[in-house]
Amino acid sequence: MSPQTHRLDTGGRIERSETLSFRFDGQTMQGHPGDTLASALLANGVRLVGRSFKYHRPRGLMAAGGGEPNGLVRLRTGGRAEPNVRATDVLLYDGLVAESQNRWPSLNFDLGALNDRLSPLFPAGFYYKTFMWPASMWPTYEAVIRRMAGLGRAAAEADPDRYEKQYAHCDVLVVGGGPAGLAAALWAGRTGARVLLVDEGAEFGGALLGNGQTIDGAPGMDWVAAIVKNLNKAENIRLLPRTTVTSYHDHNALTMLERVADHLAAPEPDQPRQRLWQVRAKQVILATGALERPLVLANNDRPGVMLAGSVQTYINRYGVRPGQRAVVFTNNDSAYRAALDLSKAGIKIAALVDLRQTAPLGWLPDLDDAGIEVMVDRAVTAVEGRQSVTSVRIGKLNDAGTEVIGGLGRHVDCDLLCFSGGWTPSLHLLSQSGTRLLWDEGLGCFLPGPATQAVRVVGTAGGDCSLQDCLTLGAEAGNQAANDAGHRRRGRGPRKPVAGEEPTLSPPRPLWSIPGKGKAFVDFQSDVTAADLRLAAREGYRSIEHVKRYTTTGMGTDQGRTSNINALGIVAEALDVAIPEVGHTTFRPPFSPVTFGALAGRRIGTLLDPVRRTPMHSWHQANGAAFELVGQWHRPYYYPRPGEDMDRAVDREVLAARSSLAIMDATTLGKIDIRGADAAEFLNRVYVNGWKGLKVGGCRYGLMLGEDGMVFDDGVTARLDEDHFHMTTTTGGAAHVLDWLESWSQTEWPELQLYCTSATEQWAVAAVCGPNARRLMADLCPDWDLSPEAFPHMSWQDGEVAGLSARVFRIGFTGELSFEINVPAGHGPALWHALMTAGEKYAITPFGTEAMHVLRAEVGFIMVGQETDGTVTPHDLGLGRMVSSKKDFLGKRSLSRSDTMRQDRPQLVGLLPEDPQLRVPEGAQLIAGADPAPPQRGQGHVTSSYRSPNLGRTFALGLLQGGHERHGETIHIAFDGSAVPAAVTAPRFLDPGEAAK
Amino acid sequence: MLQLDCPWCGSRSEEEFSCGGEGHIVRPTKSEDMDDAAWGDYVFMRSNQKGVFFERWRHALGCGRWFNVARSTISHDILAVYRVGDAKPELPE
Amino acid sequence: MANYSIFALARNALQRHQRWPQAWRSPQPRPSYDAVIVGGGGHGLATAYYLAKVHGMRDIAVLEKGWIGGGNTGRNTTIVRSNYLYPESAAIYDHALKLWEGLSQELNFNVMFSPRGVINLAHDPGEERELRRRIYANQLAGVDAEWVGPSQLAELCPILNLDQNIRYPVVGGTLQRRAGVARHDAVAWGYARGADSLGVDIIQNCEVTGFDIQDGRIEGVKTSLGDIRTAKVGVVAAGHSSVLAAMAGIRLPLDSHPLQALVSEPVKPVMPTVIMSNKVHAYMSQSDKGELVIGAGIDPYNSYAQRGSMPVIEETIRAVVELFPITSRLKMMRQWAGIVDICPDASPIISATPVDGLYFNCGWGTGGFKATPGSGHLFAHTLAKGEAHPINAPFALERFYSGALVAEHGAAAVAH
Amino acid sequence: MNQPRHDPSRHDPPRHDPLGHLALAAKRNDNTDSAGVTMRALPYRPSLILRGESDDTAFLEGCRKALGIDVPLAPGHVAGGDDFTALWLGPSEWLILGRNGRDRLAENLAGCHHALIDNGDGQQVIALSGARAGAVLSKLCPLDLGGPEMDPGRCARSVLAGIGVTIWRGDTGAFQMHVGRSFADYAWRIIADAGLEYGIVAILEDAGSDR
Ligand SMILES: Cc1cc2nc3c(=O)[nH]c(=O)nc-3n(C[C@H](O)[C@H](O)[C@H](O)COP(=O)(O)OP(=O)(O)OC[C@H]3O[C@@H](n4cnc5c(N)ncnc54)[C@H](O)[C@@H]3O)c2cc1C
Ligand SMILES: NC(=O)c1ccc[n+]([C@@H]2O[C@H](COP(=O)([O-])OP(=O)(O)OC[C@H]3O[C@@H](n4cnc5c(N)ncnc54)[C@H](O)[C@@H]3O)[C@@H](O)[C@H]2O)c1
Ligand SMILES: Cc1cc2nc3c(=O)[nH]c(=O)nc-3n(C[C@H](O)[C@H](O)[C@H](O)COP(=O)(O)O)c2cc1C
Ligand SMILES: [Zn+2]
Repeated sequence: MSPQTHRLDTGGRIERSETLSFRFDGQTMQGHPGDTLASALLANGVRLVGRSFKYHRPRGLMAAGGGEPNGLVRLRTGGRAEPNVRATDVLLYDGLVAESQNRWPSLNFDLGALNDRLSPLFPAGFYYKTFMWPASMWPTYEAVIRRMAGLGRAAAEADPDRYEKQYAHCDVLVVGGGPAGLAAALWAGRTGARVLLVDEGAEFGGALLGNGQTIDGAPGMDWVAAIVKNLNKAENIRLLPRTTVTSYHDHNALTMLERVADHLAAPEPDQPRQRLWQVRAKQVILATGALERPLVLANNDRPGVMLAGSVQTYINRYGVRPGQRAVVFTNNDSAYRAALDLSKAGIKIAALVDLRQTAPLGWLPDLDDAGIEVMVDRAVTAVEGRQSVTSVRIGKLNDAGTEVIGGLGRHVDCDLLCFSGGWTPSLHLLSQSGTRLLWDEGLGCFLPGPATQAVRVVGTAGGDCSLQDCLTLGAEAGNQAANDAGHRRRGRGPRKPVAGEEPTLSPPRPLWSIPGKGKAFVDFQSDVTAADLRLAAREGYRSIEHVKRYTTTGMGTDQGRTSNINALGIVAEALDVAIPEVGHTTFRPPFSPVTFGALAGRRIGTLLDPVRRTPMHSWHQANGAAFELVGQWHRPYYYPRPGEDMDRAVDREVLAARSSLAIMDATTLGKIDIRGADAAEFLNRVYVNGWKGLKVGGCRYGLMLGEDGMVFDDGVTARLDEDHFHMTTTTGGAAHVLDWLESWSQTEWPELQLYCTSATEQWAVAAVCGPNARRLMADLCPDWDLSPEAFPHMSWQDGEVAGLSARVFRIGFTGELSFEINVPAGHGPALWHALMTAGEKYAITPFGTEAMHVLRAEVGFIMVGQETDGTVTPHDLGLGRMVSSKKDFLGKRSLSRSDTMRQDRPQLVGLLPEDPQLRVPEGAQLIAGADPAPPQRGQGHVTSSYRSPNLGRTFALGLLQGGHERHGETIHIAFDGSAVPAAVTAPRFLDPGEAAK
Repeated sequence: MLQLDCPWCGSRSEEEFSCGGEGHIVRPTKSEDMDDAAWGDYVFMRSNQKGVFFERWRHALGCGRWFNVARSTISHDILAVYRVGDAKPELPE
Repeated sequence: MANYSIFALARNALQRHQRWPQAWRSPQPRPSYDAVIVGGGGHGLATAYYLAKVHGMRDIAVLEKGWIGGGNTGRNTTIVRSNYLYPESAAIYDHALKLWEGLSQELNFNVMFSPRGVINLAHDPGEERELRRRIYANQLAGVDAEWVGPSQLAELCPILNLDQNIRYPVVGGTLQRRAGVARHDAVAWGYARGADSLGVDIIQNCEVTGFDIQDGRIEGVKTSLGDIRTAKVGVVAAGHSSVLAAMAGIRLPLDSHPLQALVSEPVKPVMPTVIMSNKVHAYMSQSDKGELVIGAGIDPYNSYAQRGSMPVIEETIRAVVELFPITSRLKMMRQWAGIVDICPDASPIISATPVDGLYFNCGWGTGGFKATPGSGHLFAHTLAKGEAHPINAPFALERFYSGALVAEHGAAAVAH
Repeated sequence: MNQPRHDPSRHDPPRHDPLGHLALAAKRNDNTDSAGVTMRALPYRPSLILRGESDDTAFLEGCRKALGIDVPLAPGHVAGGDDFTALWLGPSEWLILGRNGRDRLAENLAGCHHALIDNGDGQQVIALSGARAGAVLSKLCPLDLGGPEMDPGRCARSVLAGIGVTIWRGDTGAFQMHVGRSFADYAWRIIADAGLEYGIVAILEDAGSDR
């Protein structure tokens, strides 16, 4: 157990009275509540935390927050194991387990580091130039490349945790809870507007958490505490810590990820691990702060080279001193305060090296007091040490900054190099919102252009560097955003906070890379060096987008958060053009990686999609039905009896339907109530056949075509009254048909008076069929005249069936004598029971969708979606006689195009395999000859294929080129390399004849 | 995810709507007099405008009404919402 | 053109890689060319390459409004396969697949074509019927296709969820072994380098803004860099095809929609093959760099914005977590979109137009990357000869008038 | 003959309960006080979809006569009377709850362009109440539940976890959700799941014959 050697005796926002223990690479260490894994590792003196992606170079922590490129670990174990987690984002909890990644066999001794030695062979894009010979070897090379690549290891088991989702609406969304965001939220909230304030961190305060700035004469964090308390009290303001806004979409829709339980070993029972929010905000305020950039110099990736502001944060927020003796290297003012904080924490500042000609005067007295030597117009020219920094060289550059002059310079021992290459306003979200970013030469960064959505940017994100600006402009933005959302302040506002005095800023000196020997990393995570970028430019990859893709710069898990601007600067130099001319690569969501689990939410597993069930579902289940998925519905597929396989069960069901009595649950059919004076005219326009002549009390089968002339749905529609129809549709097509009807009735023919209303859910439907169907009905409907004259085929009647009020259609899908009995859905099971009971004497047999298919195919009824696939016309199906020539209807004109009139189109035929026991697979191809050898063109395919116990053989339906004229021919059915002969017949194999009338 | 103003229900999430594609395509009444090209043009050819696009939406999981929207296919800004049958609105530059 | 090889690499290493020549030049446009290709995506660059290589034309410019490969070529999920339903389609995509098989050597540029197999899952009997129909059609057309059951699937992809008690249990799938993935950017770069070395001018940041049409004949193009005279123009502008067509007074049967994709953070290999599912709508492969590359769906409205909405991503990830439960704790690193030009029959258009000398190659929609070499090869033929190659003849615009569509909705149902 | 003769209340045989199959699985807990949110399945009630034109005075008059209330013409509004409650669903569409008003409406609307569609069997109503009811619902539904459109007393059609729903917010602030009968199982399970975080209590009222 290692002691916390690098922990300061006092200070920091950690709970020292409580000790947490955790393991890293098997070694047990300790930290405190308030620590991150990163701060705890540093407190324990851990320098080496991982190996780099390509060269396997030793890497240590460089940052304290979201910009960290190196400290990626595998967190937790088993099903909760998570690769590529930034140690700086992980709040420490007791028992935490983490391990380093991308190393073998161990972090200290990693064989992959050989790559670093071979690196001259691996410049950017090397793989495009090699591994091509011999061609057959590529898969072998590729397997090796794949094993070398990748970072962490995924979990091997399923994730036990829950993830929630939540919609939210607000007037003002404030992103970022630093001084600017807090002021904005407070002032927006004062108006009564609904305000949402979110911050990535566990604590609000932003930069104030890590630097020593003061407000109203007291530590900045005192002010933060007071404000947060205030905000928490207000009912119209909601604070969400540990929540990252990950993306900014159209119409002010933003996505955020709340880490509800990641600071715990495991979520509490029934509590989510994370929650994905979809926010719709009337106004957005981005107060997302700025990110510190590294400087690009040779070996700037050695453990112990850290961002100055981050070291400051480790000291002030976590009470951790990452080293003993530091060199601070900067091109801007912010490192001066950092140097003072380091010094206060007892770190010896060996030198403060400033690239600029002059130091910012305001800081010098304090530095003098602290005894810190400032070296202006100097640069760190070399970083020495391998697994950790041991010393640096400090030398002089020529005026352009392109060469070291007079040797590498002074040798200075240190175990810490703190650098600052300037600040990049965090404008990822703004850019995602569609707003252009404009290069500011003075500040050396991109700033917001004119907003394209209802959004404002404040604080350092907007380029306001002073704390006072952050506070004042933040408050103003909050107030204005609330006004724009329709809320105005009543009464006096709170007192404006006053920031402590700070020296006036002097401009930074952008120098995109420091000359020197050795790899100078730009993108630490993707192992991209300045030389790689220059090589890309030299090879003609001139667009920054090409450079990115050729070198992979900015393509790691941090998406180049700290490196992109440096890369841009170097490329601009290499191409000798101005930075705005190069432009930046596209900021894409998410701002920080988002867990798949959170994106998936709870609608997975049994909640993936509804299972729609009919009222009789429980009966089917209790009676052993196997179910088929039809759309979202579960329909009985067949009802096997003990010992029966599917074929036997289906045979039995099919036989029962033709010999006595069978019953099917037909509830799932789509049903649409169509009513109005023009209902018949409307049907005339949407169906191929005529509807005006249909008598009240009658039913008719209709086909619906798209405007392309292709069949997309069919069904029977009944005329309930002069102005009233009951339409049925296919199970899967119900929603689409209603959409289709609404589209035409509302937009094209608004003059037609009619309403279409879905009635699918209202009715339960039992279809009884078979020679005994009429007898059964007679038993249950003693008052009805069921004679074919009184109740003919294709008619309907209302009345009571088994004491239930019902609407009965004399229609069916099997060719047998059939009744489709509709009752209000709640009465479905009662009806079903009554039918089953009364049907016992006829050995009533429930049948599923498979038997239904056999039965309908025997009599040549088509199944939309099986005989049709969106390329089939009524004529192709042999239903041309249905098509009215007297009227226009949707799709009509398409039927007379040159291709749709071709005689050799695939047309519906019957197929009888020569071997009567062979059931050819559906989808098998129809070919002219007996030889299935490729390549050849098929002449069609099998659409349906069954065994028929009635025919005592197998049979099929198919679409065959010119098939209508080819009855009697023998063709071959090809599948899996064989071809079997079959006779072409009419697509009708059985005629139930008079019995069915 | 767009937020659309249904002319009846007001501002609602795209999830409640279905998009019906290009609007103001009038179905020919005398299709039997059209040649294959003219008919094919009606059925298949689209302006697919880059910039202001006039399209149809239905508040399918809301009030059920179809309506028209003028939307920029570049910025996704909604420039106008109007009822079926209304003429294309005049839009500011 | 400098030859690329391991030896060249070693030699250059000694010179600290200071001597590599440009992969392609960045010339200024000349006042006239024999042929102009509009659109520097994979298809456009391949067209130029084959025009030069096969048809001996040298005086060619490729005009690209942005950077080459920056359209859908640079943003697709890289799946290459040829198992389409109709013989017309199988012919065109398999023509491409055969070219893929030797492309790295042909271009002396490693495009990392990786035939690791592509699997389409079936989740119910209806889907199985559809997929088997496609297998039998492919077998006849000479395209490799086989049915794989759950136990084979478990071997081919151990992380696939084969539990039979889930909402949409996997009943099996089709496997095309010759299919796989390739490195998308390398395709654009490889063709660019190849075309450039044959004299083709590749001109970036040059937007075509209009056509010069006289008496129904193309005379030249107007561009952001000035007018260029030419008698032959091939437009290969994917999502922007309708925009260019409008400049010539033509309408196309296309709608442009954003199609999204995303990648996870890179992880060590877990996904040895490519799996796609229509019903639980998603598909996934793993790149050589380690990210899981996942294709999402299109947004339902027309757009040219190259960005898509969140619900489409969420739907896709629901499917991915359902199909591959171990991905739940992986993280999405980046999501993006491309603008795809969707055709009513889900098949492409390679066609002459009513304007003499003006040709379009478009409508590849969500799935044209796989066709890149074949499309370029055939379009070059069409441009050079002034008439369609037999393989692309069925894909002319005429089919929208005659009705002879090539309906590939099933084979193209997963949006890629 | 052939006049629709359905009057589902006439015989009133036992009705099947769309959620009956869940009876055993549901948590039964009568201590609703401690729960942040309570979900109840409401028993069958007759209901109708009424179609007609908002600017047809004869139609509006007929409705008033039949129902004793004016059907609301403002989107999302609800009109309640002694016997009937009418929810605005669309510019030509209302949901009529309460007693079975089919015959009275049919009689009073004869001669007007209208339609009446029985709906009571086609839907399941699930009520959600308690302090966290809004929080649970906002996991599944994109409506702005805190905005004026969803003040108590208002209604809206929207989406609930991908399925269509009509939400009516009662005067107490509780939500009544009408979902299609075949989706009831899914709606119930997904709401129960969403409420888990807040210790939801789920009560299947003794609504039907199946238990
Ligand atoms: C997310 C996504 C995933 C996909 N996945 C797959 C997949 O897995 N497999 C597959 O086979 N296909 C896939 N596709 C489809 C595939 O990417 C495209 O079909 C294919 O890349 C099209 O290539 P192209 O060269 O025609 O078009 P592009 O690469 O888009 O090239 C067209 C070029 O034209 C340029 N241009 C446009 N207008 C002008 C103008 N006025 N002047 C000059 N230049 C202009 C554009 O800038 C662009 O560079 C996917 C597409 C997307 C978006
Ligand atoms: N430019 C400079 O020189 C400079 C440098 C360092 C610090 N400062 C000081 O830093 C402070 C800046 O204040 P500020 O309020 O503008 O910024 P800040 O850095 O204090 O706060 C930004 C906050 O936004 C959060 N955040 C960023 N992106 C987010 C996202 N996508 N989702 C959720 N939260 C996100 C961060 O966690 C952080 O807490 C001032 O005190 C200023 O003086 C200035
Ligand atoms: C197959 C494939 C793999 C990708 N892998 C990565 C990756 O590893 N890291 C990354 O940042 N982006 C990756 N991208 C996405 C690109 O960065 C980029 O988003 C995409 O090409 C679209 O371009 P744009 O975002 O610049 O508009 C990948 C893209 C594709 C097509
Ligand atoms: Zn509406």
